[in-house]
Amino acid sequence: MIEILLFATIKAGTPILFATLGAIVMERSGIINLGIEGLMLIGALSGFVTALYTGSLFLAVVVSFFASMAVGSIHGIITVYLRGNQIVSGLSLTMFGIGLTALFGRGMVGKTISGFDKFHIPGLSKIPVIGPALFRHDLLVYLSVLIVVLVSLFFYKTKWGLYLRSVGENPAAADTSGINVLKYRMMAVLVGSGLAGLGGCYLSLAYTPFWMENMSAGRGWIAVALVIFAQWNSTRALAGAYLFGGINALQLRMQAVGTTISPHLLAMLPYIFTIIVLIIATMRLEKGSSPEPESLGLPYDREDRK
Amino acid sequence: TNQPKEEAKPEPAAKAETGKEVKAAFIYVGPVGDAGWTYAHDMGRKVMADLPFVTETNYIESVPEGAESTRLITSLAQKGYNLIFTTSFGYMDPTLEVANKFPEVTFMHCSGYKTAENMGTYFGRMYEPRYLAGVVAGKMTKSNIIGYVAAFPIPEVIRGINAFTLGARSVNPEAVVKVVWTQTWFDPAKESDAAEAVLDVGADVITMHQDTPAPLQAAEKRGALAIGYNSVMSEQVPGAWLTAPVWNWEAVYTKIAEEVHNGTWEPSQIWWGMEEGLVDIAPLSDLVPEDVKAVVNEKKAQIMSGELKVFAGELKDNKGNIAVAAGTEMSDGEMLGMNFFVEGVQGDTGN
Amino acid sequence: MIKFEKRKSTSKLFKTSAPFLAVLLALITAGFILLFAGVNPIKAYSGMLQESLGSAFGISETLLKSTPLILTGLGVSLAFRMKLWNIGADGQLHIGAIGATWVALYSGLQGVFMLPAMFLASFIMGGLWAGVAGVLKAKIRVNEIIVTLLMNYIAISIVSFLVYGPWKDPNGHNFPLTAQFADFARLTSFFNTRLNTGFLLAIVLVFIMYILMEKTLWGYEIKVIGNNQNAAKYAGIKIDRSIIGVLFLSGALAGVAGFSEVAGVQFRLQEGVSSGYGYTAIIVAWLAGRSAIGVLVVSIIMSIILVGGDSLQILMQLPVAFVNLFQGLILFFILASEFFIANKPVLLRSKQ
Amino acid sequence: MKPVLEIKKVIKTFPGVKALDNVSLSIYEGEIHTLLGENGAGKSTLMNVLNGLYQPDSGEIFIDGKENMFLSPKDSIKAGIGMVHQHFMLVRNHNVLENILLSVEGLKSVLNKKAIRKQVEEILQRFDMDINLDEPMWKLSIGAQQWVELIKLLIRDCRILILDEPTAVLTPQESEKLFDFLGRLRSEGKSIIFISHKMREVMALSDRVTILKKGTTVKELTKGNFDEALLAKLMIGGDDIPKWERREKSIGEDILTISNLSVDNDKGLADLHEFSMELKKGEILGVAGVAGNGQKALAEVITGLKLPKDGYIMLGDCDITKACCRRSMIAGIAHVPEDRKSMGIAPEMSVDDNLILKSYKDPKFRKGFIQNRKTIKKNAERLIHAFDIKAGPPGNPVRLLSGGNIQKVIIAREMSLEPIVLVALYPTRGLDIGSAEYVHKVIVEARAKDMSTILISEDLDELLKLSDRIAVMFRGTLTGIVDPENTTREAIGLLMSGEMTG
Ligand SMILES: Nc1ncnc2c1ncn2[C@@H]1O[C@H](COP(=O)(O)OP(=O)(O)OP(=O)(O)O)[C@@H](O)[C@H]1O
Ligand SMILES: Nc1ncnc2c1ncn2[C@@H]1O[C@H](COP(=O)(O)OP(=O)(O)OP(=O)(O)O)[C@@H](O)[C@H]1O
Ligand SMILES: [Mg+2]
Ligand SMILES: [Mg+2]
Repeated sequence: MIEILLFATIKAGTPILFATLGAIVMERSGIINLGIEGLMLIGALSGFVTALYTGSLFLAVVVSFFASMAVGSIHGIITVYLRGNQIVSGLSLTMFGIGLTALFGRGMVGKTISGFDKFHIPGLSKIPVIGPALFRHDLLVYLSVLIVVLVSLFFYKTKWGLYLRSVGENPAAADTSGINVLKYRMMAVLVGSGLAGLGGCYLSLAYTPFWMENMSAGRGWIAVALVIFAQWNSTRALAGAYLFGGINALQLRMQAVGTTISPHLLAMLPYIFTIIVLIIATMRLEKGSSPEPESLGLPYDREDRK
Repeated sequence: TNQPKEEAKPEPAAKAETGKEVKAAFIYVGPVGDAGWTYAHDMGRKVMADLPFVTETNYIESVPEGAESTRLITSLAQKGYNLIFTTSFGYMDPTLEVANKFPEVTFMHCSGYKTAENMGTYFGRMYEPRYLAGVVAGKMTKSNIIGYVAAFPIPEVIRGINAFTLGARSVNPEAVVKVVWTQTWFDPAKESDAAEAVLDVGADVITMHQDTPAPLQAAEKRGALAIGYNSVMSEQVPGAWLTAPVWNWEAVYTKIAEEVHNGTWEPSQIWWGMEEGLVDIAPLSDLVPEDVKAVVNEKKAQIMSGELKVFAGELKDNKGNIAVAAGTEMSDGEMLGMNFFVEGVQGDTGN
Repeated sequence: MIKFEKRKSTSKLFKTSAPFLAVLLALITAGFILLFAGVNPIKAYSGMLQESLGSAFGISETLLKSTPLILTGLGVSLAFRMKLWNIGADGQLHIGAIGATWVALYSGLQGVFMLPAMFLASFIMGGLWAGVAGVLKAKIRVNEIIVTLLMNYIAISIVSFLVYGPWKDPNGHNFPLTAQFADFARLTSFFNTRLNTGFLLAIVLVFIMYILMEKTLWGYEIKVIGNNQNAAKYAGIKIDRSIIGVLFLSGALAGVAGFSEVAGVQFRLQEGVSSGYGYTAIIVAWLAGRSAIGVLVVSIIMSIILVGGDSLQILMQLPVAFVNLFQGLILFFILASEFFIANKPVLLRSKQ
Repeated sequence: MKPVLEIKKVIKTFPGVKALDNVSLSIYEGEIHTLLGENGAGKSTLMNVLNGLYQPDSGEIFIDGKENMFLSPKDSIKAGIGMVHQHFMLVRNHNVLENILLSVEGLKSVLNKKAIRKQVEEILQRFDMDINLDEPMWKLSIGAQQWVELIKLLIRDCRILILDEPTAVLTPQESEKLFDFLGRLRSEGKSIIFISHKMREVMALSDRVTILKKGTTVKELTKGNFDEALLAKLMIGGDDIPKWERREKSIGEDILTISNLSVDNDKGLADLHEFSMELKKGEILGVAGVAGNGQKALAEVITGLKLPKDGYIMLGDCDITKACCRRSMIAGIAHVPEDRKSMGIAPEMSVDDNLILKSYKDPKFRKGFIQNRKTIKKNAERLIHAFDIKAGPPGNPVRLLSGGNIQKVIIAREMSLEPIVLVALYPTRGLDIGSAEYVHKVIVEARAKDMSTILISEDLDELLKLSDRIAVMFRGTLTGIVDPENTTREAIGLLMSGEMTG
């Protein structure tokens, strides 16, 4: 049972993980994006359409990444270059994404593709318990974990990561060091949007191989919350997404084995747990330190003085 | 797959000149692209729109239930639509409220129980084909565990689960139906998770009351069998598809439109079954053996003739109490408010 | 290379007319999208205005819709003043509705005490709900965005639990609705429309909040804390207490929105009490610049757009998806035009 | 000789202000060129233009005679210009090394932290500095942060170095170290633009001085042609330097008694250790000491920002050991904080509102719960006039004021409390002579009315000029109290380094 639960946990956590990683990349550069939900839908639809017409899942993933990026660029232009309010822009992006995908997705309703198959990693998948739980997923799951590692390495081992983090913390400091703040922020929004899109395409390519309006069903919002939960750290994001997915998987399984707890109360569990874990994590923070990028949400205007 | 079925299309009504022109509008609870409930209604609307005396049809999608809908229904009535269908339970009070203000407009509310001079209700006895779907499942399951992925514990859903279970146990007393609530009408990922959860505890047939095919696809992937809902989805899950209880809303819509056109409309509570063609069981797929098909056809005939009543005593609820005494049957009112699980269902009604 | 630089002339007239100019620019640009969709924008806009303001019914519905927006918008604005993000107005609204419903159905109160008691219950319950985030923020610095956001889902589940379970109307055919409220538990409506005293209550609260935020000592303290916590501490302001107080009041206002919805419009509790008002409130609060009067104005404008948006579906036969898209675009253009109003392009030549 | 850098007729306007009005400036190879000017004269603005941060409206910049236009700091860096900004350009949440990495040129794609750590450690050694490179920036003292800024500049190879008031937060000893090094750079042929309000430094360092007033160049003078008086006169122009005189007066009884006070910091180490001291009525008690030796903690416990671990503080008969900020204010203690922008003001709020930050609950300023806007405005008008604050248009957020004027707002507010004891930390840091003298005048005049002052400063000149007694601190303890009339800078210096004497 435990391996089944773990397996379901990872599966349920993966779309949220992609989206959370995307949001982390953006927020690290100082840009909040409440449009993740919209971007996930863009990713879901564009990936699905590509798979449907070309039959290539690889191409579908690539297209969904770039399509979300293209739509995310609206948020980028407005918040980075036009210094518009990030909250309003993000919320607008969600509306825009929901509308756009619903409009263009009409013809896709009822169509289906053959989505990602499970890929058993040779050798590893044979290990008892761990094998079935961890090493028999579809390729996108492995990709998400790879991205967790890459994001971590990028932030702490590369020069661009350092620059990106600086841009989110103190853009003036970065600027005076010769770093192009706006370019870095825009890039972060683009890449982050692409990652959020992958979260969406996981839903339509691996989870349930079809398209449906609004199929992200609020996962974008959970991702926004998990960024804070993860303290802007990609490894913690993995933990958060899996925690969230895991409690959900658990609550459905409790029903399946015949618990008589009200399903409405069970539905609250993931949220309650996330809050509790967040409280514990916050209490463990060093006094005076804050994991939040200092300039998060603030537009950068070179000639403005604070 | 979701094309309106040709044979369901009624004869075009004659002589458009004699009666009233019909301008009909619909209030939908979901988007027409939901692949489920709203999609099925919209198919019905399209058929109705082809009637010669129907000059215009219109719809508003994704209307929240409750207060918001009052405004939209009013707005439609003000704009000259003389036949308004509201297609979800939550629109009951708003529809009534607006109906009282627009006596010259005909209102039809789907699935409720309140009526007025100019407001009737309509719904289908979906429990009849559900029962038959249960028969198929009962015959097909090997593990005797059937998974039922359901949205919310409202009477309509509970009734479906019960009818399904009764059908299954009528041919296989060992069968149990495990219910998992998702608390959502359209969240494909969660619904597929819910299906996985019952598959993990041994279910080999999955059915659902949701507006997406997700639970069925989860079943197919795991080599289990699938029974759908709303409409035929055999192309989406070719390897698992057995059948589905389906809606043919055009049956009601064309009939009402004709009545309004002819001036014969009267407020009534339409609750049609397979007999009237509003609900049906979709053709059984090739995965279903002939002998099972025969049983289903036989039972279908019995239901349509009134010989077989789904909710007739003696029925026990799943806590062992007698819910319907032997020799009696549930009234329509009781069925409409059904609130318990019958014996053989494993789950919580959320009350 | 083109660079934008701040316009130096900032006349009073220009400053006050800028937001309207922004909306105008947005409408012009969005008009092209409408054209692209095959719809005459002039017709679409006049249809929208007709729908929302063209009749007594339209106006009453627009004001009715603005009521929960005003109340939640006020709450969100108050919190924003202290740089606290209350993304949980939706949940607080639900909890307020629960409080009001409990009083209406189960308190046994009668007559004139009923409505004030319902108001108080929604106020306190909404406040306590948000107060949880306040206490967590004040005492252990837990980020309030995530707490308020996640508590939305919990609040919605509680409403479901109640209406499916213990509070289900025994005569309601087991549908997930509570019983309807008695007449004395309903707000009075005007002129045979649905517009009711809830709207007046919202207006009164706008003025109370205006005074509180702009004129009182507490309003001053809130501004200082929002501006610079160190300075607030240095000035001897009790920051923790204010954080809890502000989130309490913020949630209480959203809770009152729940009261006005159940007592003024729905007369019972059911799922979906709010159609996302708490989220729209965030947009409202920002566009209003966090001022109470601004919230009133922006809420009404938002309602005009939302109610008017119906006509896009009804008259222009555009799918609801397009309406979403359109609203998103309008906001994008408002944001963008704000920039072009504040800045002018200049040409720069690099001489390297 | 041709100038390496030439600025011609630069104009820069901000909404409502003409910050630079036809400024021209030439910098030659191997010189230290000082920019002198009142607060708000446009020095930083000019340097920010050179840094590529601000775009001038018009004007030209020549590097080696070639016209050059900086669209961003990147262009300026490319041209060999490096700058230490007046306000720190540091990432608080990053550690020291990461902050330094930011300005390393040609950083490898995959960070080569080790190599750079070595390089930085060498620089640190050269200056005999002890900074932990893995410490997050926010934990560093202001002085240490300034050094990180300097290291960021030094680690990159620049031909023209701009130092905008680098010494404002350095100790005299640290400044000396910096000057030595600047001298060495000069001899290597580098050009240095230096900004400071401290005349002693200007005199000691400058090869040439350019004086800026209200955005225009007033005068350029070469070494030998200027003295302190002349510079001050040119800088202030027609304005008068406020005049004040410290009259002898009899010092009263003890008003503030600090006994055996111990305070721990966040890391659990002692900031103050069994510290005892008395302040007398009407006395100005200077506190000298290298930054980080407990002066800040001392100020914080007295003003209620921090709780002591042990010991007590009495103000007259009133025990204020455990008093919070508000209680200590009510008891009669005013506080001019060290970090004016991050603690002293609410930046977005108006000058009026900032002037009542401490006294907003005073019955004068309210009617019940409602603020009395009339008296608040009157209060502001009175203080703005009395302290000659350039506050800009009414309702102007205080953040738009110059540093000097922000400091005046704070001092005006604190003095308006009519305190018994004023705790002032570095009150003239970054102020021009005019403003600094003004602050001194205010303090001395209040002394005449029996206000006592604890004046914490690193500027020995200031301490010697103002104080009745000077207490010297080292590692959280008192190393001695000296009489300014009978001591030398050297003697104080010894005490500051922990040498115990009488
Ligand atoms: N970012 C800005 N936005 C608007 N105005 C500015 C800005 N920066 C500087 N100014 C203006 O520039 C003028 C000069 O300011 P600057 O900072 O150059 O003075 P300064 O000579 O450096 O003073 P100090 O000696 O106090 O450092 C001021 O009058 C101010 O109006
Ligand atoms: N953004 C601005 N807009 C308008 N006026 C400004 C602005 N910034 C500064 N000023 C004005 O410019 C003058 C000097 O400002 P500035 O900040 O350059 O002085 P400063 O002493 O250098 O300050 P700091 O010590 O903070 O650098 C003041 O009169 C102030 O009112
Ligand atoms: Mg300066
Ligand atoms: Mg300056």
